[in-house]
Amino acid sequence: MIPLQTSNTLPDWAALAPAIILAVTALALFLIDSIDPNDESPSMLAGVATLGSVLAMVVTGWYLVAGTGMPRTGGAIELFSGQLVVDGMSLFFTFIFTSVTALVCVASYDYLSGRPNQAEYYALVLLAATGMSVMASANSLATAFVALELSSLPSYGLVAYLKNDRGSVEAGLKYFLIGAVSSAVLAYGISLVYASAGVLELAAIAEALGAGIDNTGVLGVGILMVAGGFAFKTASVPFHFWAPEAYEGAPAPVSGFLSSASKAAGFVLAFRVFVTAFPLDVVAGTIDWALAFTVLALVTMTLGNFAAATQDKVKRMLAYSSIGHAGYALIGIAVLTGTADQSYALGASMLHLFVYGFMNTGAFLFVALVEYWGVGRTFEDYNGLAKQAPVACFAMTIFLFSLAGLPIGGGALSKWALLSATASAATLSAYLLAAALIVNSALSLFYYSRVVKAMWIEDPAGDFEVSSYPTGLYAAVVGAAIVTFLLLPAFGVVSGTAFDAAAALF
Amino acid sequence: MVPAEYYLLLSAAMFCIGLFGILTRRNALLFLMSVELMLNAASINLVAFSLQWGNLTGQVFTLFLMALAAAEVAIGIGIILVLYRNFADIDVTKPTTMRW
Amino acid sequence: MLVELLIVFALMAAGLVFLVPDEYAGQFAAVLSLVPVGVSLWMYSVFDGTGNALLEGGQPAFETLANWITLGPYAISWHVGLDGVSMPLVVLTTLLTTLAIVSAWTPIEERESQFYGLVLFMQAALIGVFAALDFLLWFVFWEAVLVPMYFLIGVWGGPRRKYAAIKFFVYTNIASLVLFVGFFTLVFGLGDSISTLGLPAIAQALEAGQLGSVAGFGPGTVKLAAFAALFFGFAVKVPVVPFHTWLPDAHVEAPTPVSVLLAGVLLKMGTYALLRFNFTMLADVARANATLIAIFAVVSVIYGALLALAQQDLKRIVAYSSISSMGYVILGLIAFTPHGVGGATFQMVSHGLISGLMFMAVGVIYNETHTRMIGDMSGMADRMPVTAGVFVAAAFGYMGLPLMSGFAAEVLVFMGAFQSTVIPAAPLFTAIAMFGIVIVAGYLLRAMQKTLFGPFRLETDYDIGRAPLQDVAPLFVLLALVIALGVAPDLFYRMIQDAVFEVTALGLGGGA
Amino acid sequence: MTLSDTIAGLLGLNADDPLHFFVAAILASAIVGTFMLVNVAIAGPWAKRKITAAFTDRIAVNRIGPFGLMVIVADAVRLLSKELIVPEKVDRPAWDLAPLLIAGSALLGFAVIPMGNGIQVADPEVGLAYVFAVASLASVGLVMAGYASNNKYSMLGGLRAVAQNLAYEIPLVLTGVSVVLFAGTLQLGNVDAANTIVGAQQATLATIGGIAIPSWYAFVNPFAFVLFLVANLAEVGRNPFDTPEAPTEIVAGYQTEYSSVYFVLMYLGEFIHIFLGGAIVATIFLGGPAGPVLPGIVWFLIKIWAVFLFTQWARSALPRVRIDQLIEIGWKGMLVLSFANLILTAIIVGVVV
Amino acid sequence: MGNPWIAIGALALVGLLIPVGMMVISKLLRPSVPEQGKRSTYESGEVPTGDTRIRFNIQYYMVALLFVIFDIETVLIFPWTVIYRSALENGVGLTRVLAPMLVFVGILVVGLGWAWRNGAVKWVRSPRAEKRKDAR
Repeated sequence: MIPLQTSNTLPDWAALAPAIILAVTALALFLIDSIDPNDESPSMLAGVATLGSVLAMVVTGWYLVAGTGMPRTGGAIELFSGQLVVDGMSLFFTFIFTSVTALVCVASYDYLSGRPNQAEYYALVLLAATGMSVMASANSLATAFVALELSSLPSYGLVAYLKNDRGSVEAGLKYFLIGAVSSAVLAYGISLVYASAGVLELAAIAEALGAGIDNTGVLGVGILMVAGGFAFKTASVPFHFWAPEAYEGAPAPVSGFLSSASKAAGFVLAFRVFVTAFPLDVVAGTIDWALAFTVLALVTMTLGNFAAATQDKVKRMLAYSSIGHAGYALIGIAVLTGTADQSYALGASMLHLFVYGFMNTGAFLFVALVEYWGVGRTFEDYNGLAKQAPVACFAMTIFLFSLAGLPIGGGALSKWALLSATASAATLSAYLLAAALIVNSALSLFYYSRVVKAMWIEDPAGDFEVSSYPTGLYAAVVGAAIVTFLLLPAFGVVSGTAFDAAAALF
Repeated sequence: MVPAEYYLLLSAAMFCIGLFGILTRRNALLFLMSVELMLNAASINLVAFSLQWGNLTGQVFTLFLMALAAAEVAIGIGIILVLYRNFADIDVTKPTTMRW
Repeated sequence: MLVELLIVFALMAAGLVFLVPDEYAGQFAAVLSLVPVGVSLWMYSVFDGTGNALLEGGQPAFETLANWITLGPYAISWHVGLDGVSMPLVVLTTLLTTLAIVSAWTPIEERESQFYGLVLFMQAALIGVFAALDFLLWFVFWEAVLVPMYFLIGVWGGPRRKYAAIKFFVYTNIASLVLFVGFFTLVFGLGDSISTLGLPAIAQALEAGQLGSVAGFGPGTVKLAAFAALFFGFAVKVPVVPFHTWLPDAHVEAPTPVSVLLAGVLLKMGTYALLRFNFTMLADVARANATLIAIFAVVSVIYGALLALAQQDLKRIVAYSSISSMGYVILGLIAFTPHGVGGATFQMVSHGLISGLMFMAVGVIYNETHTRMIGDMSGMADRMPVTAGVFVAAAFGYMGLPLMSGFAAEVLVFMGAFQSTVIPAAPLFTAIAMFGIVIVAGYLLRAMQKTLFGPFRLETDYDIGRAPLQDVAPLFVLLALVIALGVAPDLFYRMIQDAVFEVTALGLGGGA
Repeated sequence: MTLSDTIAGLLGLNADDPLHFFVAAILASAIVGTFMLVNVAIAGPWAKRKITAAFTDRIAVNRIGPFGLMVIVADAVRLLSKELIVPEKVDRPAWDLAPLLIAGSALLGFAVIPMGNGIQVADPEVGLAYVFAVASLASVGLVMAGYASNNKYSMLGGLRAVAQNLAYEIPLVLTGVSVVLFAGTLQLGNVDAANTIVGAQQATLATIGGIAIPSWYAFVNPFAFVLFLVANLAEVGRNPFDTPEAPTEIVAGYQTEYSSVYFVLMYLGEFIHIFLGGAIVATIFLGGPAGPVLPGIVWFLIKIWAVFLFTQWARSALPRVRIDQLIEIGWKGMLVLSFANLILTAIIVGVVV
Repeated sequence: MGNPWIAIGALALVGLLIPVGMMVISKLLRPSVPEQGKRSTYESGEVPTGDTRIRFNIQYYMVALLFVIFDIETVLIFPWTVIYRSALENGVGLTRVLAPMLVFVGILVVGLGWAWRNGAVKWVRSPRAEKRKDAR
């Protein structure tokens, strides 16, 4: 039973309500489309999709407030014989997914106007969101894999959604190819872990491995391969090649969706799997994955930021910077070396992903807005945009500076939390991470401010007229900006939940 | 009973063949087939060790793997189809609208 | 609650002004900005803080302490309060903002509502910087100042505004980063001995000698490294030679009202932070490296003045002279005598007023002539007698004419520095610094003589007339304040003395 | 006790030794294979012509041997000694492999079919899944043949064959597994093995007038039986679902370019398939090789020949559907009905048990 | 009892040997008179034109995709049907055994309905419907 603040109690399976609502909404969209496939009322579709995701978000928020699955109300809720688990962490991430989904659905209303197959678009977004929220709850490698695929497969379709646009198709192809390979690698990794442990439930794996590891080589390769599979989802090195292509070619709302929600989903899985199934003290003799993640984090953030600094297209710059942010978030598992305040480090990563969910989605939605206006894609094309659309540009400025870590949005505090997490680990590799975080943040400020400069300071090169101000896109962009800004003063509201949720994992 | 190492070797060989195919083939369909080979390598492991450990977890997961592989192919073929429509080719190295 | 009222009101005013149509934005912003002026003056009148807010025994006025967030082992609070150092600076901020807004009515002709909104936003952040007593809160405000400044220079600036804005942004952000890292080295060195990022707690923990080692480095090294990082971070902001190169560009390219704020308030952020962090928390390190710091100070004074001597652009002259003046502040601070530190703090306020006055005067002339080059014009006094008169008065204030605030400040600084036991060969350093005054007189007199006096000469295709009242009025207000402070320095000096006395004791070895 | 085991026992071989058992199984397979080939030989060149002739009021082959039976031998010799013409630009390995695959895969299905009197090569636990799996292998052969022939008729035929097989495969399997809901196992088993599909059908369903009606699934769930028969008809490509060959539209579909022994193999494969379909129907719906008085093998023959006759009747009596009708019947009719059947069966089983 | 899969392998071998044997026999019997004319593919007696590897109706592809989805679903239905009865007999409630499969099939049916309405299984589309689809 889920104890709630109200007097009534709900059955256990209701803990999965957010995922169920998302899935049902997706099916409802299919049904609506089936009633009249040629119907041209996108508002119905966008409305249902938004309603579903907002409902899921509200329910998640309610659970978070009520303490569903958290230690204070009796601990994690295990469902289907421990295949799925609902606890603070899963709800926390589900909240990220649902809110990003809601933003994307609202924004897509305008972005998609006049395009075919809208119902499919919304349905795929919601199915992917379902997959993500199941990923957050996955408590076994089997459900983890299935959920990961459930979120990946619709994403491939979404990226290639503009099927007459060569860029979109190319992006979809590359995303799919690398996704397929990495899922094969992940599957093989899981099979090797199964070979060593004989079980797939996370806690049971740790138990089995704790009892003695026969074949350390097989297990080590398996763990590395599992890590590789997660690296794909989080767009970290070495499976990051798809990210710039996919984010650039995809419709911009989809880019925002993938680069924030999908990435966060990869992270929640990585957190849970590595903390629960492969505790460092158990697999210490086999493989030091904390070291592996340290290297990955260093390479990822440096590569992402340096590549972003050399781009001349805004969307691609955001794509690379999103790789850089994956590197930051990886710090959370890279510093779990025992001396660190582990739940704090993990919580810091969660917080960063939370803030990132809003600011990055917002930034991509702004790009969507620009695409909607038909302005070009390079930095120069953004010149003087602020004269025509000051409100949207103001929002974009908040996103970008928050991404860079200036205290104008929640991004500064989450980066600070990451920084102090590295310091609390107090090892050489952690200090290295801290240094890399600082240097990369400084570098990122450089390229983010190029956009700001273009929008506000430069004079427009050609003359274009912003003719319309699409309500949906504006609402989403401004909404994301408000949340990003509010996360600065109201950071405490979120951080307590995050740290509690992280602590429950250890 | 066949020793577990044999299965491991077989699956590793299959996985490597798939990997080799991915690295060398430029045809998107062959690429897909190579991926399927890798997934099947995983399935072999799972089934073999399901027998070894005496539980059904591995076999059940294999069923899921099959389903997912099929879904992946369905999506993949769709993408390859639009690829062909846009580029008149299914060579994965051809589309270079964006810088790699 | 008054500090919050100031900040929140300024923020809301900024938001309102953003939404007002361009035609009324200036007037609207000016009216709104009068409220903070009134509030801050009232706060000044009821000020009851004692001692230094950071140190034991200090009791800041208008203090609020509320928990904001808890990150790991540290509680981060909304902790604000004003003591004798920050109160004058807050008053300075509110006053200068209003005057800057009024003086912007003439030169700013596009995107007005955004301009005034940003100015008000910056005001909120500035008040926050001076009032914050929690490190992270302080840092949030500190960074929040930079963002509107970047736009103010970049959007409304002169021909090379983009370059200047970027340069400003990059310099100050790198500085922020370094000081951030420096400070956190300290925090981690303190380890479990602090449970909050409140500045008083940290200062007192440092004083109690609870600094541990970080990454294998001993407390001494950590302290020195942190000091160096913080010093660098603030030195860029002040600026201290050789970290000053962003300043002339920013000043020259910024529109006049922005220059006023930049020189008048933003530079004081640097010296204020130096006083708070380097010379209060880490006073012992400062004392140990007094020679080096004094050299920085003196070099800033002389080098800045010499550069000013070589400039043709009026704004550039004032900009370099600001560097020079800030050198006095550093010198006064490192002296660690009551007069030295107090004088330095008083110089912050005084320079804020005088440099604001100078920039405004230059701006008024520029509004009419559209040039700032000394060689382009002469005999401006013929056409703009009132402006010229104010300009001359301001220049004398800068040179340290008695009965002007600059005189009081500089005398105090020199007295303090001369008596200093901390600086070795204090008289020598003081003497060299005093020589700076001579150079100041040199370049200011040269500039005035060439532009204001002599026969009128300026090629324009329109008549140069008197400046409008709205341009001149702020000049008079500022001049009046400069004279008032010169006649009665105790208006501020007493509370400053009260606040910095403890610091002096620390510098002389009272602390750890 | 499968035929392989019996033979191993007769020869004194150790069934647990893989090599010994393999030898025995080869013999068993040869017996079963020959048996089925004989059936096909009778059905293909002779019975089919006779039946069609009867429907169209003609006299068919009657010159050689009694009832013209020797035409089987004559036709075999004639076809085998024809020249093999390889058309231009055929995709060679695929073109050669297709007949092998079609003929071989059909035979493979008989491995698990209990034919009565202990004639059954093997009886794995997943027999039903296995038989569905190998039965659908032929689709691959068809598309290979159609694609490799470099002929537009063949290409169309191959595509149609695949589209049709795909469309009806799912109703077929779904209906097939609805039987499993009753039996609770996938093992086809035998008449005397209780917990198998065939064994479970031997129980008495009801007694009408002193005659015990066995619980053949055709009686238990006639709806499924009808669905299965129809789907099976489509699977083996007989009228009204013979669009892949459709002589009046696309000559002979995928087999247009085949001659000589390749043609024989294609033809053979088709007929083995028809019999395999019959065998599956007999096994899972008609109680397998069970019946009163006569021995099991005879009943088995009766049942598969009955299904064969049914297909031949359909061939002569029913018009061919168009390809679009075929697809719509498959996806919109059969699939929905088979889902309904599955759910209904599950509910019925749930209520009864 | 021997391993049934060995027996099946044996049958596979036999199933391969029989057609191969027939091929060999035929090879020995049949004549070979190569001639260019008779190697051309059959197009009702006309000279063949064009290539065979042309683009064909997209519907074949749609059907194949549908099949992939529904065929895989049978893979997941198989295990359920096997345990269904014994689960019921061992006292597991009907809802617990049946409801998950109803949900599963329900999702599939929604998918089928959607595909149906969107013309995935419709072989011929009327030009008017096509035009309407293009127009939006």
